Amino acid sequence: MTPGYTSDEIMTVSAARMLRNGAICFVGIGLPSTAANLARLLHAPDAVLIYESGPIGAKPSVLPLSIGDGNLAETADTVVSTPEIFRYWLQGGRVDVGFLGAAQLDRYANINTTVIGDYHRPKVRLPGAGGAPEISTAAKEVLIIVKQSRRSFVKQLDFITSAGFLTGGDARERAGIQGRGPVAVITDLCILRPDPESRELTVTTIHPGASREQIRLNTGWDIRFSPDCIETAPPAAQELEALRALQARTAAAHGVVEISS
Amino acid sequence: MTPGYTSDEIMTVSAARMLRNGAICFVGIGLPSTAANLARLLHAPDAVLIYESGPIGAKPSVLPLSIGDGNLAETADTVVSTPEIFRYWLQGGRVDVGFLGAAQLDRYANINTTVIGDYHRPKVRLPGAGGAPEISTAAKEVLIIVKQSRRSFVKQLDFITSAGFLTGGDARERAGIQGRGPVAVITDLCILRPDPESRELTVTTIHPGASREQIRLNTGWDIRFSPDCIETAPPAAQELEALRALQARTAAAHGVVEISS
Amino acid sequence: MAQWASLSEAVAAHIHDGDLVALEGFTHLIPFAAGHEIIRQGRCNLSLVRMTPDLIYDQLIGAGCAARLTFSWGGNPGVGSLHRFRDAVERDWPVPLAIEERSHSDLANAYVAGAANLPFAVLRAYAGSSYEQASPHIRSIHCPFTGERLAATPSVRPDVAVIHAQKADRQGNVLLWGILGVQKEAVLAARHAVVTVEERVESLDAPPNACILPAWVVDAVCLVPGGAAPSYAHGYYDRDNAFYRRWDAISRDRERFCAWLKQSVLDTANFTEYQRVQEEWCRKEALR
Amino acid sequence: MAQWASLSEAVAAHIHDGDLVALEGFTHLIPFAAGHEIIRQGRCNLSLVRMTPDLIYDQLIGAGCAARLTFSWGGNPGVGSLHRFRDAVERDWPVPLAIEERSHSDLANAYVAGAANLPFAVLRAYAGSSYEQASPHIRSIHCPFTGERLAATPSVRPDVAVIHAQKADRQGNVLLWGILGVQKEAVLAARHAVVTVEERVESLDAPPNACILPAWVVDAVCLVPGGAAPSYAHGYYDRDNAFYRRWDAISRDRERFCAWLKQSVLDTANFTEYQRVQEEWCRKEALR
Repeated sequence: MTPGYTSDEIMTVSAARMLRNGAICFVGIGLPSTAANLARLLHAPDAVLIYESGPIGAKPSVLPLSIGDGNLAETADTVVSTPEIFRYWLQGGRVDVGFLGAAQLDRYANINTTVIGDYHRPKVRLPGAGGAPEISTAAKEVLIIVKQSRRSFVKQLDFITSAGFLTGGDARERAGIQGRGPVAVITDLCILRPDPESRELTVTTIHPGASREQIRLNTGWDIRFSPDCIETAPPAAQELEALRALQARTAAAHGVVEISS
Repeated sequence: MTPGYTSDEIMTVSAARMLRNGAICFVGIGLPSTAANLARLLHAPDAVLIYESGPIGAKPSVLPLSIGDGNLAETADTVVSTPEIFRYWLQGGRVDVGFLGAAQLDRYANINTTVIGDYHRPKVRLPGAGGAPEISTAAKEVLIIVKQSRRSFVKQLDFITSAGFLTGGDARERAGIQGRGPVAVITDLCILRPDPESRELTVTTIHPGASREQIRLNTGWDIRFSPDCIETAPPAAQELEALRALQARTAAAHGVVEISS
Repeated sequence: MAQWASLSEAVAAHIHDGDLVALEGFTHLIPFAAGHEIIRQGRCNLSLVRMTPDLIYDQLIGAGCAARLTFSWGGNPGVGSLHRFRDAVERDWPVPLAIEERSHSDLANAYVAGAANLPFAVLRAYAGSSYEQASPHIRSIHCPFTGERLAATPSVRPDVAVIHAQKADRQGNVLLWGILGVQKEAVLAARHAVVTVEERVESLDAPPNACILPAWVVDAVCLVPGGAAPSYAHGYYDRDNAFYRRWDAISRDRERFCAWLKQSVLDTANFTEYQRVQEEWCRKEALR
Repeated sequence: MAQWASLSEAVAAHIHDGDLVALEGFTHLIPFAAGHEIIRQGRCNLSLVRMTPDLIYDQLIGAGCAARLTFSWGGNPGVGSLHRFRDAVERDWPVPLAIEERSHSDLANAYVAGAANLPFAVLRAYAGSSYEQASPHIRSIHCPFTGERLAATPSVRPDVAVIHAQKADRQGNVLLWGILGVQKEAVLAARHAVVTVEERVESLDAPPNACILPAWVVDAVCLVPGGAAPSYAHGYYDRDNAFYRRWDAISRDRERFCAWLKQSVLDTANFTEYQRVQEEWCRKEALR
């Protein structure tokens, strides 16, 4: 029996579920924005979405294609300058949840969006930091949504753009970082959470239809599974309906079906 | 023959004349505000008046009683926050002329608006710094308007609130101060300018009817007169008319005749 | 998240003896009603911070609420001295008042640094002035790139910020306009915020990029029309310049001040009663 | 003081080879027309600074105008890579591009510090990231009061800032609204400013506390309706998302990019002709 949803859909729905109602959420563009807006349309109508371009309390009816789309400004409670967003709101300690994507991450949820290869002579030049280094440290906690593969889940990062748990254990705290860091990584295969001691990402729920083998094959390190590992609750009809309606509205408005990150 | 104007009027008119058209002027409340607005109504329609409360390009038709009157905001080109005024506009180096009043000044045009007596056990507690310490250093040049008396023109200040030429000579430059400092002090008796070398305030024009003796009697130090000292041009009919009309409009609007500083 | 409350509830809940409190508003939108309520509830040992103490702090200081004051210009704008402030500084009456004096630029930057969660502000300030000697809070810092020396001053992080604004909606989102002063920075630098407003509206209908404080940075919103008088609320009422002048006479004398305080604040239950007392006084004056 | 001028006059007068130039606009109001004119006039050896290089800098870099780039996020928003940027960084084509990379927070703060005439910015940044090792511009500084360690980064002080806005009046006062990005800071941090606008109006009729740049902080104002396309101008036109996607194919290949550059920019006299070429292309695409 094929499930009535795609692996991307369960990823987005699972990520959306993590955002609690009323949370002040600093939203990255792409997958995080999709998940955060889905949450807002479902169980978290009072979640406050902040985009780094300036909108605070954005309530877009279609997904933005860029971090500064006009519908973010039009639906926001207020639109401030970009410096103010970073100074008063993010660094100011007003953000509960930073919702990030990632090009690459390692077992300690450190993120690389900068380079593959040597920094000064890169093999692949990625877009760079954006807001992530400070979102990952200033937000009270961080959610990461990323498609899982050997390209994205790597054993050793060439560059740490944004701090997760660094070398694990209490390394993050020792580095003097204020926010608690990543509390969950949501992929198209599973949900990972940091081990309370080692802070290594550990699979805690596996999406229906995904196997441990598949997860191992799509991870660049010897991935651990929680002893209490369970199956992810499949998307409810209402969740899928809301997600698909959101994407259909977006496609109708922008003429595209999928937003890349 | 009594002149057709008061000593306050020639002071204000003389001060107004010093403000060139198009100058970006950071305006203190009271006498400076009266003079700057008179200049705007006469020869300097394009002078830009900035008040520390936030209005930029204020064009009030009646004089403000406070530094943040509503008519400043209503007539301004834009109203920004007070931090922005001090950070981007004053410290940012955008101000040509700082127009200040003074409770007390010394022969080097240093200003005290803080205390008389010991700072920690003051005989008289004055209002304090306000914007003056940074106006006096960040504006490209400074104009000071003050009624002359032994109370205001003192031999030794108990406290330097705002730097003039400090101990004279190149002391101001040696202190690393960016702006050129006071270019003129306009009183109800005369106009003083800093000597090019010693930077000591020197009387350069004497208002009609005022005598050297009167100036000496109203100065707490042995005041110098420029060898080229001349008589101040008396207020022209048009200048007096504009000043009196401004004060009459102000009195009608606020129910007061004179704005204290 | 903002709760609509009466002003007396809000002050009781959020302002405590010994707190560091900022009541801000630069000439415009000064939260007088809130200041009176703090006096009514007998708060003491407060550390007050405010750029321009104005009449509102003259009243709080005269009423004995304050132990410390951080300020940058302590006069009665357009009139002269703040007599209660001077009496406290010069003669320790009614209680000694420790002062931390700063320039406008310094204090504005200090609120900005507080809002930005930084421990200090960097600015070009005080060059050549005696404040560097007089104030232990002015230190210097060198640019790690150019070596240039700049002033460093501690940020301001109030326990509670109190402001007055024009409007709030049902959720408690707050809109202010006109002369904005340092209110946004004061609220964002503070741990808690109490806002009094002229109007409660269904929707703010704010223009783009207006100065809005979202409900979730505010603890209590109180409907107090007229609550900024004798200062003004742009679009609602003008500054009561006559009261500012009248204050000079009221505050110059301890006894006269005490009588005013008793009649206008201590013996009134709330701001509405205060307003009635003021109106009566104006009627009497007019009959003279 | 602002002078109304044609865009070609403004670029000729104010932007010179080797200048440090900031063309700002955060997704919204990106000054594309001005970028094209810089390419047309053959400027070279520019040091470019911009938070999000976006297509505008991909074009300038691909055209060989830039020797250095300071940036904080170099992607095609919603699409993927900036291929001309990558080609320059990875393979030195058409000329080597030195990069100074910063985070959004850092670069936004650096503009703020520049606007405030400070040599450096203090912020909480880069904790735990590799940037501290990779970038000589990230240093640390200690709070002189608490001893706390913070990041310090150099301010940005462009020779010229270029922005696009919705309106300017006859005097050259500029109004923008919607997503404001760092434009105000870029203009105030710079020695000179060039502004293109959608509309020239008799009066700005701005709401209270709108984002206005007074004429006297601007050197040239140019009427260029549509000058932010393919980005957008709030209240005027939407973002041309199709062009952003199309750019991926155009820019992926050096030859195809060069053909586009020649046809759209180098062989057009001005932005009006550029728009005509774009429209023609769209018509052809529709007929396919």
